[in-house]
Amino acid sequence: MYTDKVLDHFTNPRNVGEIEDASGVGEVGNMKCGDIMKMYLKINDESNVIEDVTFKTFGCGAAIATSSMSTEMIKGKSIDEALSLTNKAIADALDGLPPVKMHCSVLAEEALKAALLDYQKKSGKNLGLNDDDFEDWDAE
Amino acid sequence: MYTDKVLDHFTNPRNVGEIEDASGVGEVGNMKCGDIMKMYLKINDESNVIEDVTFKTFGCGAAIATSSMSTEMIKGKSIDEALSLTNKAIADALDGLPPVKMHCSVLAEEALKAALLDYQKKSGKNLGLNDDDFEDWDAE
Amino acid sequence: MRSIYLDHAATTPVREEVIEAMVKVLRENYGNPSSIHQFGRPSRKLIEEAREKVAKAINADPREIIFVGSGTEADNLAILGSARANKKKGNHLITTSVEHHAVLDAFKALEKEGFEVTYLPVDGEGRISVADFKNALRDNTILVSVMHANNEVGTIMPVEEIGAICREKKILFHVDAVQAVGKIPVDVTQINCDFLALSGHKIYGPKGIGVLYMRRGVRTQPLYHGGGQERKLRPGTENVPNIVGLGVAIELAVAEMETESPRLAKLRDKLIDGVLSTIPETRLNGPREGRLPHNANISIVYVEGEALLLTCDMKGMSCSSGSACTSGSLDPSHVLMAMGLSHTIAHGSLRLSLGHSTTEDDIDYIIRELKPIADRLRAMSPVWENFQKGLPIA
Amino acid sequence: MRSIYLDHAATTPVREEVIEAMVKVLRENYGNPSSIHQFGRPSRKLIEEAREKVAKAINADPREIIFVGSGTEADNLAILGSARANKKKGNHLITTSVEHHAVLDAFKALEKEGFEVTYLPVDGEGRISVADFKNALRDNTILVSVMHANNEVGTIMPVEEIGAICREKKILFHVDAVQAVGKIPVDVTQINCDFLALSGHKIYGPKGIGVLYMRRGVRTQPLYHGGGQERKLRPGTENVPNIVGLGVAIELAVAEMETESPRLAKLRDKLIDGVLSTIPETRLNGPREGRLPHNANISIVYVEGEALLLTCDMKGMSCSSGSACTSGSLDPSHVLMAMGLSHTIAHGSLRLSLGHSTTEDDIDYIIRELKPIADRLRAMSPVWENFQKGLPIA
Ligand SMILES: Cc1ncc(COP(=O)(O)O)c(C=O)c1O
Ligand SMILES: Cc1ncc(COP(=O)(O)O)c(C=O)c1O
Repeated sequence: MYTDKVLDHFTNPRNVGEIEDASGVGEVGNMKCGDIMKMYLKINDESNVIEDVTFKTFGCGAAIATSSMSTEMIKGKSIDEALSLTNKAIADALDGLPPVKMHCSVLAEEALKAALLDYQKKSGKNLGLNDDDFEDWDAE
Repeated sequence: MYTDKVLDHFTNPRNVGEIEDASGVGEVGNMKCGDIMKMYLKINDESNVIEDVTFKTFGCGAAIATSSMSTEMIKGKSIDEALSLTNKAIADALDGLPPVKMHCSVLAEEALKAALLDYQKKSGKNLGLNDDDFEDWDAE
Repeated sequence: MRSIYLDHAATTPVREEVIEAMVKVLRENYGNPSSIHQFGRPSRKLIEEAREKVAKAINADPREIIFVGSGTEADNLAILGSARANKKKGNHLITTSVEHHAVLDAFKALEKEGFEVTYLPVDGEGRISVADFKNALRDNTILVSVMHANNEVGTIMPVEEIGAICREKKILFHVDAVQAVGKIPVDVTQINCDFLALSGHKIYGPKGIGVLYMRRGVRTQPLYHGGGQERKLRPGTENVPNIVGLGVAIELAVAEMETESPRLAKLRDKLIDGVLSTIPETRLNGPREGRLPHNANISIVYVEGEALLLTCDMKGMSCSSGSACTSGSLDPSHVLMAMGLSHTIAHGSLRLSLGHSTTEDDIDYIIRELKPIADRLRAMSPVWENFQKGLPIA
Repeated sequence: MRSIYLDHAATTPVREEVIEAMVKVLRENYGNPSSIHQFGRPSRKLIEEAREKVAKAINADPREIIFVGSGTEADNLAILGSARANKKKGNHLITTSVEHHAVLDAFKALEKEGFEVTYLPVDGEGRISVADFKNALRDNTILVSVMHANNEVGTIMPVEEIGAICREKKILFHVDAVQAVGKIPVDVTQINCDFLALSGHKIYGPKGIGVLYMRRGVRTQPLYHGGGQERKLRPGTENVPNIVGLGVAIELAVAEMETESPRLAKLRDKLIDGVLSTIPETRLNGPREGRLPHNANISIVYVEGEALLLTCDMKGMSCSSGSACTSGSLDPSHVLMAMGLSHTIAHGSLRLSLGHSTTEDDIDYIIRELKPIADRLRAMSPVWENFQKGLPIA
């Protein structure tokens, strides 16, 4: 059911962990649906480059693999590039996900956005992110 | 489904044929239900002994086997003995019949009774047989 | 003694390639296809590969293939399921009077649920007329079911013409192709059907496995409920070995059809001609042309089918009959009766259905052996006696 | 690398005796059991012999045994069939909240048909209470369905007590014994049930074959229609090889139970004790006593079941989980939720079900290998982080 890439990222997840003095931290998902993703960003305030990114995830194989893949896709990239990362791009980078697991890639995109929102708040920069974007997750 | 005895009587039926100057002939069954039995009796008017009996049957394995068995069971017997022959006795003598084929043994009993009824008419003796007993068959 | 199997329309031997594929699965792939571990994943893959083979064989998309437990279940899932799922659109249904009981009895059950059913009559050869069909259509007709080919007399039905009309009028069309697959080309896009049923054990595959083709976008309703298998339409742990076996069987059946069907048709014609010319008072049931290549249905008049069948069997020729006595029912085959045959003829019917193992030598043997059997039973038959004496028949 | 199959509750390997019996039938007995010729008669005989074996295994009469296509179909034939056949007598039904979907979804379907259903709650160990059951009874209760043992947590239900009450009150009682047969004694006369379902592939027999026991004199209604097979309750050409395979499997399973079940129970206890003592924050789901001998269901809290399962599988331990993510549904197992477990605990559940092939060495291996897996996933888990920091859990 999972592609080799998914299994690779699940078995050897990249960028697991916490960042002590993170520029932004985002956590999405909830225990009810069985997936919780927490993403930590270290952003260079001058260059707007994501210098480091880590995650911690409670969830299934796809949840862990999409977390891992999304961190890899944005590490060293600009905030703008990170903002334009879509769940589809994450799934594609993993050579696809089973239909029932597509929500994991959505979760990974949302975790990243949530961390960026946190950074927006902390840094005072306007990244165009909105608290409302996460209502769906809180409501669940 | 059939016992060895049924198969034996079906494969080597006893007393097949007609009797030219039969004392009584009975035919029961009809084409709709797929079984027609015709029985010929040669009865000694003095002794009331069935000296010869033959049959012709259009029908399934059980129909032929019960015809054959019933002729064997009454050959050389008295009219009274023939009158007391039941379909169950015929079936038992064949080591049993499948439930859906029990009607064949009923048919054999009825063919014999019909032949005896014919003899009753021709001989003027009262065997206690009644036309009404065969209404069921005619009606079908 | 010889032992010739002449009942391929009832069921076929399982071919060796199928047995081998099944045994491999039985030994090596016992994992539950729903399990995501290393034991389950290969089972899932095997099912999807078989699905592709079935789809290819009838020119469908793999997503349109639903594995079920038998041809009977496929017919019922199509008929009961789609009628119930679409009953708001209308309550009139059309089928034929010569369908297999798996179809007929499903319609009988729907009548009890309030549906109205038209049973199309057939001609003397067992074929419905397209004109009758058109006349039967109503504004509230929601489902039509016509068998591709008849299991008793082998008559091929005008399913493509029916299909074109149904598609145009947006009426659901089910085809029972259990007897047709592997014998004549079966192409769901050419037939324009919405459902099509087939069964493993008629094509040298395993018993206890069937397929319902269901066109994309079409709705039906499951017959029973449980796990999510087969898109919730047929729940229960999948029968992986049988699914694999069916895949192998249908692939081979369709591949070999081009050479095997003409071979069978030639043998069948020789058989029909041989019997009809050797034994007096015999007749072919069903058409000469437009019949399944392996089906010969002959009435040996004035003797009864079961007695014929049993005697043939003792001589090493195993076939079947449409006589009531075979089935334990009161009336002879509803197919023969719908064709307008008299009871006398219907009761004397013998279906000889040929297959892979049938040789020309077998056919010669049958032609030779059938006559003494008929003679012997006729000598016992009061009906034959009447016929010969010119008296009325029973 | 090791490869330990720990998912015997999902399905079992087919034992060699069964495969051999099936292959013999596949090769030699292809005749249709409904055919009366020499090819058909042995098939009929094989079915009746298997029927006797099944009857003997559950202390029933052969006439009370109906072969169907799966455990799911057996459950549905009992539940849908008998509720519909008896609806004039009342429209209230009782089952439990922890049944298999084959039962639960049948009742959901009956609710849509106008029946009222009471779903009995269970305690923290997955057991219903007889008092709750008695309270649920109404004057118009016509059918009760309680599983003999639960497929996820192995809890054995008080079916004999329920059965005695149902018999007294003349209420139909169905028992889903799919998981129980071959593990604990199953005796229909002792249970006092009217229906009982079992399935081939849980007892080292084939997939795609199930049995419905139906007490003499009791009525049900077929799920679909066709030929007269299985007393018209389950039409379609019989799956002779699978029926024979099931007969062999159940005979052996019941014969070996006396030695195999205690062996499994010992291994299971060692496994439970080993895991619970080695890995912190773990718990046993279901009871210590009164559970199936081969079932260990353990939650490794703060990690998710599918991730656990996949990692275990990579280390050669193939099991299953009650986490939502395994099934693609949103909520974790309805069984674990009905037992009142938190989502956190339910999502971390792992079902290890042992079987014939399981050795003590395997158990040692599992105990040894499970801890590093748990550690590794917990190191990745934000929930474990919160737990360790004393923060609220998500
Ligand atoms: C308790 C229970 N009932 C019913 C079933 C359904 O059986 P089958 O897979 O044969 O349809 C299963 C297994 O899947 C089960 O564990
Ligand atoms: C035309 C037709 N439809 C349906 C069936 C039923 O198929 P199965 O025996 O697989 O249930 C058969 C064969 O028995 C058949 O010949």
